[in-house]
Amino acid sequence: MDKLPRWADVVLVPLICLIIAFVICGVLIWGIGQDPADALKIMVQGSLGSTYAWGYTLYYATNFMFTGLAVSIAFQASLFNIGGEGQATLGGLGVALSCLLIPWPHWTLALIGSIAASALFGAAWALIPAWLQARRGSHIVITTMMFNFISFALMNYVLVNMLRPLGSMDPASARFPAAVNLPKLGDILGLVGIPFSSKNPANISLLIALAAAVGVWALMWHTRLGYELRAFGKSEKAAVYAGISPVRITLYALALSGGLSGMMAINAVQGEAHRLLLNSVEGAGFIGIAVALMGRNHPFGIVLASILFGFLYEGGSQLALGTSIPREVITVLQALVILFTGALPYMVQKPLEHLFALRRRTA
Amino acid sequence: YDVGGKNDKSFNEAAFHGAERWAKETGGTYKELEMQNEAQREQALRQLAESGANPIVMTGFAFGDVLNTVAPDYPKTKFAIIDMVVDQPNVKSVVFTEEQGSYLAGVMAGMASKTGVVGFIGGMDIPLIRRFGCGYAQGVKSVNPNDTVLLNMTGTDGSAWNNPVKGAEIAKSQQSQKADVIYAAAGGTGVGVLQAAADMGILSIGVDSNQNYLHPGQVLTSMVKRVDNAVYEAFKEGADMKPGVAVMDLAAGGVDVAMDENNAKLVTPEMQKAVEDAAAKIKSGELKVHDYMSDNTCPAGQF
Amino acid sequence: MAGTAQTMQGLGGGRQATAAPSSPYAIELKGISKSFGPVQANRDINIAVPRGTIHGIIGENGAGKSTLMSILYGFYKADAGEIFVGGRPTPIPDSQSAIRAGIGMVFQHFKLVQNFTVLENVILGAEDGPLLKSSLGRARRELEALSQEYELDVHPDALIEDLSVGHQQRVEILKALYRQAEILILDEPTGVLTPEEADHLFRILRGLRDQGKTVILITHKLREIMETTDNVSVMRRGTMVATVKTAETSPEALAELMVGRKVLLEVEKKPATPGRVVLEVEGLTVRTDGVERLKGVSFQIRAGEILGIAGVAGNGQSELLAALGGIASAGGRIAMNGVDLPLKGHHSNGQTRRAAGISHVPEDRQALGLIMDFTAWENVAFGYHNAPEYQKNALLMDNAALRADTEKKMKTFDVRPPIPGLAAKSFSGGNQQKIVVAREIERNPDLLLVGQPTRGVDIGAIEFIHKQIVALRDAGKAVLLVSVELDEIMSLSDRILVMFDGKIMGERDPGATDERELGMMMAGMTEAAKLGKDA
Amino acid sequence: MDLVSFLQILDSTIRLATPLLFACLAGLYSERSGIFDIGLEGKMLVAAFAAAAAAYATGSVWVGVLAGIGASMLFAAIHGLASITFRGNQLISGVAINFLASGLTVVLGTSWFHLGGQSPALTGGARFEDIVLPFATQITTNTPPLGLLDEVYSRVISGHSILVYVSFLTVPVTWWILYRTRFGLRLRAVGENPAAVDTAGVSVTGLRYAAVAITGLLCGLAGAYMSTGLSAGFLREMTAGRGYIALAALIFAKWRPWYALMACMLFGLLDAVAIRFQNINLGFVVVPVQFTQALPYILTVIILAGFVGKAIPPRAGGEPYVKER
Ligand SMILES: Nc1ncnc2c1ncn2[C@@H]1O[C@H](COP(=O)(O)OP(=O)(O)OP(=O)(O)O)[C@@H](O)[C@H]1O
Ligand SMILES: Nc1ncnc2c1ncn2[C@@H]1O[C@H](COP(=O)(O)OP(=O)(O)OP(=O)(O)O)[C@@H](O)[C@H]1O
Ligand SMILES: [Mg+2]
Ligand SMILES: [Mg+2]
Repeated sequence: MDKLPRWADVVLVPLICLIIAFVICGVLIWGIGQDPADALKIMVQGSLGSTYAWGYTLYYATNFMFTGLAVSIAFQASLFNIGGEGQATLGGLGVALSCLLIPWPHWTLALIGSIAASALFGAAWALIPAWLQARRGSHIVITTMMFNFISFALMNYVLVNMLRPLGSMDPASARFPAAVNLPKLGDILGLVGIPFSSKNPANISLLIALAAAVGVWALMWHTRLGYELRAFGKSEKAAVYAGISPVRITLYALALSGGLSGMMAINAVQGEAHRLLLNSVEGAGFIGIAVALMGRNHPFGIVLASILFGFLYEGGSQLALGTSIPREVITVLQALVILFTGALPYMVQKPLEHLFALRRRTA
Repeated sequence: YDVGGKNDKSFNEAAFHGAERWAKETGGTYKELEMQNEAQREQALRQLAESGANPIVMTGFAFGDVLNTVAPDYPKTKFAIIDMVVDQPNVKSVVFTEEQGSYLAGVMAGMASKTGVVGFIGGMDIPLIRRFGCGYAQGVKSVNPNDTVLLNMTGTDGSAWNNPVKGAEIAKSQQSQKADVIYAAAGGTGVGVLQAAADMGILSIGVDSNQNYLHPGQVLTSMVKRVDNAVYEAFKEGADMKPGVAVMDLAAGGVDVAMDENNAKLVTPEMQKAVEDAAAKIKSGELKVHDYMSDNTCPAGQF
Repeated sequence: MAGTAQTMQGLGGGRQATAAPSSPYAIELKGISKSFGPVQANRDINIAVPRGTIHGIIGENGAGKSTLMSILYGFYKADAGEIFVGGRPTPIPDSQSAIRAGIGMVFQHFKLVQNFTVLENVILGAEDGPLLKSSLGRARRELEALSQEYELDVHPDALIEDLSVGHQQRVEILKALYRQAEILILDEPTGVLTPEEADHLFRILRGLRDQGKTVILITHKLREIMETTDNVSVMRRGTMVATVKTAETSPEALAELMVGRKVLLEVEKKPATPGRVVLEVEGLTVRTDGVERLKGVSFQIRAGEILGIAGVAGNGQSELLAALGGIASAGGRIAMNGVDLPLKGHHSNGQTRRAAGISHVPEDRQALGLIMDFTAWENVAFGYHNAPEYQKNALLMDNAALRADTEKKMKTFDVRPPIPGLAAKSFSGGNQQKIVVAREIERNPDLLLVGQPTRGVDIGAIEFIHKQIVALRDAGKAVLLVSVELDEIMSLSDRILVMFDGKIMGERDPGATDERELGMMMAGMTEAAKLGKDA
Repeated sequence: MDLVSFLQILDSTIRLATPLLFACLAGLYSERSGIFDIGLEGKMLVAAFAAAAAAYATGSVWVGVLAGIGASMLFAAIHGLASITFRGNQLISGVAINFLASGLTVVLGTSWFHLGGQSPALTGGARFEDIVLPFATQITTNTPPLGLLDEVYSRVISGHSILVYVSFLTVPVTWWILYRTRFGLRLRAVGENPAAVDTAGVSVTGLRYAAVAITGLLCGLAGAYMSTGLSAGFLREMTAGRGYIALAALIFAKWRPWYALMACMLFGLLDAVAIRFQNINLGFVVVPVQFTQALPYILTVIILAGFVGKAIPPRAGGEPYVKER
């Protein structure tokens, strides 16, 4: 029962888990008659091999950071918000309305507008389930799930019947004016002399996501609200004893959570697509759950997990583009990574503990 | 290919067949990419362009916006896009007149129906699908203006195209409302519709590819959209492809209703004749099938 | 059980050779060791329990008593050592083996399924066959017989969550008896019982012993040890310090063995000097789930006095504390320092009560008083996290100040181990309680509400906590003490109110009453008590 | 609305409710034992796939069902391993299972059938036929009207696949197991307080594995019904979120079997109604189809908010059972 040294716990265990996941996936690839080594090479090169590739990886990671942080905030208050998908969809609507309706003179202002609009729309969409849970006792898991479905229907209606330019085939909004386009990450890094490709969708939203991670960290561990959120999450009874209102905390937690989910749209809608698409969220809301769990609900863990998932996502795209391996192999790989690093670390921890104990004894 | 995958038994699969045919005939090689998300479209296009592929053919309206930004960056590369008009000097836009093909399908449905009620099941309520449905409804009403056309959609999220169980259930619901011919324009969901129709002993109409073979003798026809031809043509033209808009209408053989041994027994001579008449009229311009997309309304049905 | 004076220390170790099927010992443990990570909870423990006796085990909080018993019951696995049952070496890898060996255990924290009936809990794991019907029928009959035999009157169809803790404990005992346990282990059984319930329990235990069963009793209460046990073992910091015959020792000697120093068993306090009225309560009512639990209670507390509330658990004391602490909404009127406080609505909460100068040591420290997963320093802010001294600026909290403050409080209250970064759940119950008491008393409140301040706490800590409460009173503050321990009420309070069925039965002066009278009042017999006194 | 339409909707309700009911009861066993399972969707999907594949390969639907159950139980075993033996996070494991099923079914399907993750259509003995119950009239388009009881019996109760009847039978069976058997007693106990079960000398691990295995079995039936009963073959993602809806129904039902039946029927009914009544013309305004499609979800929210109190999950749910920390 000797404890592992901290570095082994934090670095070695996840690493071994990752390797196991990759090996199993490799066996699967081999099983369907393809070359796993080749596949790995393509994945790594395609997602980390150049700044261009990194751009894509970071673009996806940005989405996951927002949704992952969103899930984690609610989780800290022991509320399982699985409505990230819907909240991000509504956030997209907010961004689109802000970008289309207001003639922003410059992207900086547009960005502020979008942050406000996306957070507001996302938060509002989360607040209804929150209120229902706090006041009416509806189960948050069901209501947020239902609100996902409702948001898809709403988006379908709004895009087809309201925001779609006449005569357009595509159920999507008009393009945003060029003035609101966010600067690419490559352009920003270029300013400080770091060469980084700008032919990819990575944009300034990444910095906002990182700032949000720091913000969430400070909020959770350095503010009264964060303290109350965590206390409530650990024990509702005790929270009431301390004078923390469950209703208030539930509303705050979900508003923050929904707001963060909504802000994902800054990246996907304003940063990349430059218009509102029918499915601009593309499951990032659900991946956010995995990311939050894998990042152990800690903002910095979430940033790392997001990058890992960005890598898997982009590496997977490359795999599908570059080989005849079906793209779903990546879904399998994601599943294995989630399974081993998220749910089975104990399987690795145990033997490692024995190993370390053995070494200590012989030393 | 568009999101939805290569082997969807209809749209994307047709494109694949076109490319295969070209490859077989000419011995040329081509690269194929499948999209799994939105941000990837641009990436894939650029990658193909940079790899020297020429021409690059893409299927699905969703590429339109991206192509608008990518095409100018590769002026030497020729692009062909199916189902969307992109106004760039090096882009050929191939559009199909689905309303015309659907009209013919509607004519057949109207004639085959004994109850005077026919059904339409679309995947998702988007303009393209309304165009299908609207053309179909016009065709039905041309045979008998009092016929009822039931217009249903499967869903509002991605599962709308992959929900055979729901497709079957809608088909059963339409059957219970007396529909005896059902037209499915719903991707993978349509498989469920055709299956349910066959199980219930009523007729169905397939879409995009010829789906008559799925249930021989029970699929009235399929509204085929010759994406394969479009892709084949584009590859054949190669780098000499002429930019501009190519309308693949009935006259150009872009759309049609499939007649083969699988549905031969279902198609009466009168039906055959009515279809041919209507086709002729459409080709000659005598009959104008209203395109939902032109003004977002449909004279024959309500969405 | 008379015998010559004999210390039985190291007894097990010395008699390994005598292990035979006809052993006079029901249980022998030899060389038991157990660590939880870095904590060595048991270190080379030897103990022998003679058959047909009640054997007490005492020790400070965290001494390792519960761990040792859990090993005996197969709940934990020992790192080293051997167990002999009836002289035979008996490995006990799981509770099933323990049950087979005739061992039953009543845990400090009951292992009952809250939303099951008594009957279901009793048969769980001891069913007759795959279908429940016959098991339930047989169990009902046996339960009735057992209940009769041992006066364990428990309704077989009651839900556990509706039972008082005393009754829940009887269910635990019934569970063991139903499994025909020959050896019964009870871990701190009286911590939550009223004096009557405790007396009742001990009658049962003696009855069991007289039938030849063996009882192992863990408790912090020396009086119980002295009255009930035949032998007693003392543990300190994971080791077995001594095993002695009860008849040949004294509470003072045991306390010294336990703590390693002299302990004051009586509370030393000067007479009270009550001042102005601090809290005024008028017609306070509380309903939960549609039942009126508190039925119009009125009283006053003055500065510089300790008002004790005696009563059997479940007679409205918890609701009284909850209403005063802002946890439950209530009817009636309360005024603090002459100012009315809201009793319902969202202004009635723990924050506004604290702002009004009311601190609250709740009855259930683990469920209310602490966030078990939070560190000690986070818990020290619990309820006071809005206090200005814990803020760095308008936005951020000052965690460093909080840690420093915690370190200071841990030192003054002798919390062990004094590590602010340790999670609350990693402290023993007694030390957890010290953290709560430190937090609440150090606010220097005008009124301190205290519920069961020493439940499950060892004598060293009890002594300390009592001293702190008295010191607060002497500093001119008011204290409302709710306890089911009559000893505690009698020795701490300046005035005693007795509660029964949500009402106050009467007030007594601790100097002019006795346990018998209070006990009668707690049972709702005011008139009887008065008559008895008059006569 | 005429009677026949109404009955038709009920008929549709039963079909739509069946996979939900299987999955919901599946979740009930697992969660009653203290193992949260958001991987119902994945298990259904993999079962649907395996059932279709095996039925296609052998031409026997029963082999298909067995294969579906087998695959689902394998996935359940993974979940059990992660959350019971290795004390992993049950939510993470469930999420992983869903991803795994979603990816694996397509990868294997593509590699086996070359149909883009679709299975070939099943015909004849490879799929379930609807059973016409004794005395029921076979309904065709032009069957003359029958008496009310006949109508209900013939249109609603008769004419489903055998698995529909199995699923409805599972409800009383589950109730009986849960409340009338030793296993049920222990199962309920282990989800509320595993320490109580452990100290009563019963293996917590064994009980939980048994529960998870039953979950696998029932999810297997749910998936098999979808690919061999409701449709004739597998299609990628064909479960279309029904596993999550089943989970919602389980919470709605407060983890009780009869309530689960009602919850699943309600979800099925809402779905059937939404299918039947799209594009409602109210005269002055046409209700958009998207609204009717969202209606089941909106109504669920309203019903939850209005009529169902707080749902308290099994108390030990979601936490691995650890004695020593
Ligand atoms: N489950 C556990 N995990 C880790 N450490 C534990 C656990 N249970 C007990 N310990 C540690 O073992 C030591 C002995 O604990 P134990 O509960 O046996 O004490 P005790 O004598 O019963 O105390 P008390 O009088 O408070 O009941 C303590 O220091 C405690 O920290
Ligand atoms: N989960 C745990 N992790 C680490 N240490 C623990 C844990 N639980 C208990 N301990 C340690 O075990 C010791 C005993 O804990 P326990 O709660 O059994 O105390 P106790 O002996 O019952 O004391 P008390 O009489 O104060 O309740 C404590 O010193 C505590 O530090
Ligand atoms: Mg103890
Ligand atoms: Mg204790």
